[in-house]
Amino acid sequence: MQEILDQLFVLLKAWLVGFFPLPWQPLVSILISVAALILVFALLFAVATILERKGLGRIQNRYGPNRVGPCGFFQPIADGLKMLIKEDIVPSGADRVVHFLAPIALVAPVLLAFSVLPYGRNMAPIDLDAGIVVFFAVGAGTELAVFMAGWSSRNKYSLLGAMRAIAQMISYEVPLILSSVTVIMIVGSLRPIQIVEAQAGYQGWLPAWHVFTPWGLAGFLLFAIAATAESNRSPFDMPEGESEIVAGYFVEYSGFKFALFFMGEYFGMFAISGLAITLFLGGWHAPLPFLEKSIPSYVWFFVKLFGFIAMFIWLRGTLPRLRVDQLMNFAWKFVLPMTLLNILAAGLWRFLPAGATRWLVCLVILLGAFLALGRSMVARRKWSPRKYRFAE
Amino acid sequence: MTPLHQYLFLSALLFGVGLAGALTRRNAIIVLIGIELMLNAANLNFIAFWRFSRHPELATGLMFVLFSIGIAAAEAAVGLALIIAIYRHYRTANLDQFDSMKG
Amino acid sequence: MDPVFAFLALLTTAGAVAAVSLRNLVHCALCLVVAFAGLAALYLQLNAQFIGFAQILVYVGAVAILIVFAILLTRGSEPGNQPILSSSWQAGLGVAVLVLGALGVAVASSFVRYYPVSPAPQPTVRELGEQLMTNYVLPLEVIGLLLTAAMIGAVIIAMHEKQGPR
Amino acid sequence: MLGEGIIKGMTETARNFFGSYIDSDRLVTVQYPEQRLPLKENTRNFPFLVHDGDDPEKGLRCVACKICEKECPPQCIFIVLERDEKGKPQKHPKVFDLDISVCMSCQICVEVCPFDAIKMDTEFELSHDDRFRGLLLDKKQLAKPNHYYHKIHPVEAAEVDERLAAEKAKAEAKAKAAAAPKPAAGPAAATAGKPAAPRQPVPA
Amino acid sequence: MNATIELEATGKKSNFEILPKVTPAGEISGEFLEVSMGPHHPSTHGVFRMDVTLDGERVVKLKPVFGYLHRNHEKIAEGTAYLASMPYTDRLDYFCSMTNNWAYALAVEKLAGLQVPERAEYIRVITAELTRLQNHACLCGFLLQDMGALGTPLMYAFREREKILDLFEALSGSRMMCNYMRFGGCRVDLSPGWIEETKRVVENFPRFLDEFERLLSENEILIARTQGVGVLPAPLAINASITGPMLRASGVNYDLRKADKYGIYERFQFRVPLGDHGDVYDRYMVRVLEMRESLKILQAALRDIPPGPISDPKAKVRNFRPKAGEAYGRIEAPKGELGFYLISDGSPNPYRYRVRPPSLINLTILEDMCLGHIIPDVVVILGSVDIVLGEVDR
Repeated sequence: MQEILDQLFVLLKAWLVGFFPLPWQPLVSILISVAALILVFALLFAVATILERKGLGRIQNRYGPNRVGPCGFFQPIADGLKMLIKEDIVPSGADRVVHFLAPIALVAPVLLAFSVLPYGRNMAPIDLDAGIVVFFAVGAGTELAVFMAGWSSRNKYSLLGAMRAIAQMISYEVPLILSSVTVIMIVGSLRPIQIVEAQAGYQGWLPAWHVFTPWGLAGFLLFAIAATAESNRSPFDMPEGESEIVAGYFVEYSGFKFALFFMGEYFGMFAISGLAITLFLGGWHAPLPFLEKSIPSYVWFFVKLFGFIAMFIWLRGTLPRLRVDQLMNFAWKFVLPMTLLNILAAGLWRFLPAGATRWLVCLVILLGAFLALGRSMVARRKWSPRKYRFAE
Repeated sequence: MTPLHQYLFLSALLFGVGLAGALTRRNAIIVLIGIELMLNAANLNFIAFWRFSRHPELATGLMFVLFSIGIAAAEAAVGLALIIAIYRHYRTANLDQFDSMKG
Repeated sequence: MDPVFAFLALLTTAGAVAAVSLRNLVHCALCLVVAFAGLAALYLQLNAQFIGFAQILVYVGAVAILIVFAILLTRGSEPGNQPILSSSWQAGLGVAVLVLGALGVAVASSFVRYYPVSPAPQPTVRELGEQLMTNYVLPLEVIGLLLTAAMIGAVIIAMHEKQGPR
Repeated sequence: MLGEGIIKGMTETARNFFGSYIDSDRLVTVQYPEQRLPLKENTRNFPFLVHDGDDPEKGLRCVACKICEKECPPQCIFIVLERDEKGKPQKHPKVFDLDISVCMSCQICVEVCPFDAIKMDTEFELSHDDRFRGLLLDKKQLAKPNHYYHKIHPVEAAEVDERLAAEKAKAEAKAKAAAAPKPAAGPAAATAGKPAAPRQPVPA
Repeated sequence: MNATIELEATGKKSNFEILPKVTPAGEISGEFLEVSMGPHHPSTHGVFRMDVTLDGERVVKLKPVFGYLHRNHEKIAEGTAYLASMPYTDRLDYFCSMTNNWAYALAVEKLAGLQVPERAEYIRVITAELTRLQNHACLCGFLLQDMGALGTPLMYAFREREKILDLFEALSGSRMMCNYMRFGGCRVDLSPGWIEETKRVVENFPRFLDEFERLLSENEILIARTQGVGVLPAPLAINASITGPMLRASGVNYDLRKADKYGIYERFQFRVPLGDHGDVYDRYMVRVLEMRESLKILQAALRDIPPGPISDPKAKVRNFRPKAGEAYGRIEAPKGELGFYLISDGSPNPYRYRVRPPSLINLTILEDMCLGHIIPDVVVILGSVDIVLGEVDR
């Protein structure tokens, strides 16, 4: 029974595909996967927006949207309707074709990135040998879309925002890739499914996820930092930076085009969270051995995904934004050296005998590097809390 | 399956287009774009020959393309840096005006 | 002709032609991206999966962005009504047509027209990596050195002469 | 250590997140149209005219002395004195218009009124789709009975009534003492010229 | 990076003001970009414009442009009675109407020689310090909002401000446009229970301050964004006649509550926090520490407030004609020295009426603080100045 529940969607798809003649079957199978992906993630987008707004509201001691539907949960529908019927404004000096294509060019690659993630046992839409590379390749496509949007709007703020966004995305792509290289090194494969399978099993109660190793934890944290920057979320949301450059590259977008940008950003966030889950958090594996069989695998994937979304919301509700040059400094002078050292640590981990020694060696390298780099970042500018004097 | 010579024709066409662009346009950046196109045409040839070779497991063509992509990235970076440096000096990216040897 | 190939070939060629012929430089760069993406799809069709995605990663993600930045950095003060073709464009076009003709004739007359279609190879990334680390380790190191040198060189060339980088 | 302050801040927001479910002191929002906060005794919004009795036309305390019109800082009050056929002033406003799109709720008209005729209302749901006529209140819209005044400002209204009653009694006594050559002038004459006394301090 | 745009496709002229950057030797070495921030930019705290000239993203010139909210306040006041200007002063710095009222009442009292009863003085101190609390709390929230903290600190500040505004409503009938002070006293007495309610708010306020400080004061991002940014050296601050927390953050011990001892401030024990660096972080922290000192004053004032009349019986509401003369009344408003200068010619209207708005005068130094910083810093520096456009433009 639990087996069937676990494989429910796989069986469902096989059953549906079975209605078609044999030569059509591969195509139909892909189409079903595509439809399912778009449906699931569009729904997740709606849920994530309402969760974000309500969560932020609670963090700020407000209710958040609570008027449309039960507890305000139909708010995304109302928002979507509003976006659809809003006037689509194109600035008079804009490059109309590029202005039109930019939101599409943003959303399409992100949807492609969804296709390589394994969502559950036997539930990867496409099983590619170079799956992780695909992910980063399509991620590179979004940079161009951002440039198209910023450049075509003929607005200083949007151009500044696009420039910032591209600079930021390129800078953080390097640590993003380098921090996932550790996992690829250890597993010895770029196949997402194989990476997930490598994290199966338990050591006592502790699952064999990469995040429970020193290099994995460091890699995960660095990956999370880079992912936050890559998906333009607070505290790295300079490209939008509404208090500085108004809204960045999509200042001049309205109506459904704006909604597409919004959606693209959320999809990017989901995709990169999905990758982090695949690489470090054991993909669709359950956190505890006895839950492995009783709860379907895809549930675990989405539970972890929601955990990520909650984390992003929490960060957004707490932190102010970094400055654009500090962001670059942080990328090149802290995150990048840390990822490089992390690769070293992962290599040592691979070749040292299992036991306390390799734990100790890895921990010393990583903690030492963290303390030294952190100290040097702060000390150079003399950043510290201050004491104040008082006049009576 | 598309036969090999069609890939080769396409590659020749791309090479021609790139060459025409590199030789006829005034803007240094378009010239660079033309060069990139020619490089890519060559890459397509490598891949096509690898695909139709008797020993694809040797992966020689793939390796060549991999290295060529790496070199292309370096070439683009240096080329564009040169263009920007020249632009700073002459205030133009127009090749016809880079006619002085004096710095 | 295979329809998928025809479509990709058309897309790539159109992108390439537009990239070298449009007046607006940013449009040129964007069309170049189309050509690169078409080529990547062609690589995928030729079973070179890793190379295809690397092509997108490097060309679309890096080279195109570099070109776009260079365009924005160099187009500040140029009037928009200058001729786009160089003074010696007839000669250049002639050379290009000659080369294209020669290549076309060479391909058309060579034996590759009758080359048999071999079964699709399935190179795994792992095999590529092993090749890189065994047979091609020297080229790999040289490429690494070259990239480092290029990076340093590019930074030095593009740096402001008097005031250092920020 | 780098990141310490950030973690501190994160715990603080987490505390607020969960606290907003438990602690009503944190979640102070009131769901407005369904839930309303009780209005404070002193709350003021726009002025209204008090009338005694049930007839808003006859019972108006206003005598059209135009002091409020003169003292109003943004000049949002417009008064025309009623005159009978012979042109004799009637101590009654013929027109009393108040433009609440101009009024800034400063309460100075209330302070300067010697007759306790104009008071501050607490009604704030005044939105209107006609932005010129809809926000220009005339005499009929402004006139509200004394018991309404008692309802919105109970303490203040009680004081005013007490004072008015005392003054009336005093005036009547005075009129009686003067052997009444003419009928009692009523509260209007008795209190004319006297500035509205500040209310008696309430011990805190 | 130079932001330029390609507009050949449309055939239209660029609306980007790009100026050549000329080295001392006369060579063109780059380009300047002029960006007009405001008047509808989201973080200019109202309708305020800064014409910024950028080298890359670095500010080389900044021209503040204001007057979009000019309401002719001073001239209107010269045409109306003394009392009728009181509600207009509410609208100067619409965050702190109580202190505005007080400053104006102080000037008129000096002019007319009115005595303020003891109880009214206490009420004035209490309301002014409450105003300072809510103004500083909100300013810190706005500052963090400008840094992109998505309103969380601002919402916490507003939660506390709400309680103080409720107190003001119970006292004066209005939450923001209090119009509460009168010449020679206050308009109405405290309503029953108001003191207890205020005591409760004051008791709970430190909890909010602790929360606020835990949330922010050690936050690495906040420190990185504010320390060393927008430094205002003390001599410059004095020369530019900067007042208020901005001046004290630069290390100058100048607080009118101590220096002028207006009202009954000499009765209270409180300290004046001083910064040593004069940067945005000091301005932020000085305000946080000032809130703690204000709480001390409030506790003492709420404890000691005596019963008695609240208004000078000599003060008239109508036909108020101070004798000819001039007077300058000033107080330490939350934003700095707020002064009213009045000349009377014996008529019911002031002959001359002049406001010394701290926001405007503190804003004059903006360019000096911003030069060499980048756009995100400009926004933060502007946020740390603490302006309200109602007061800047008047």
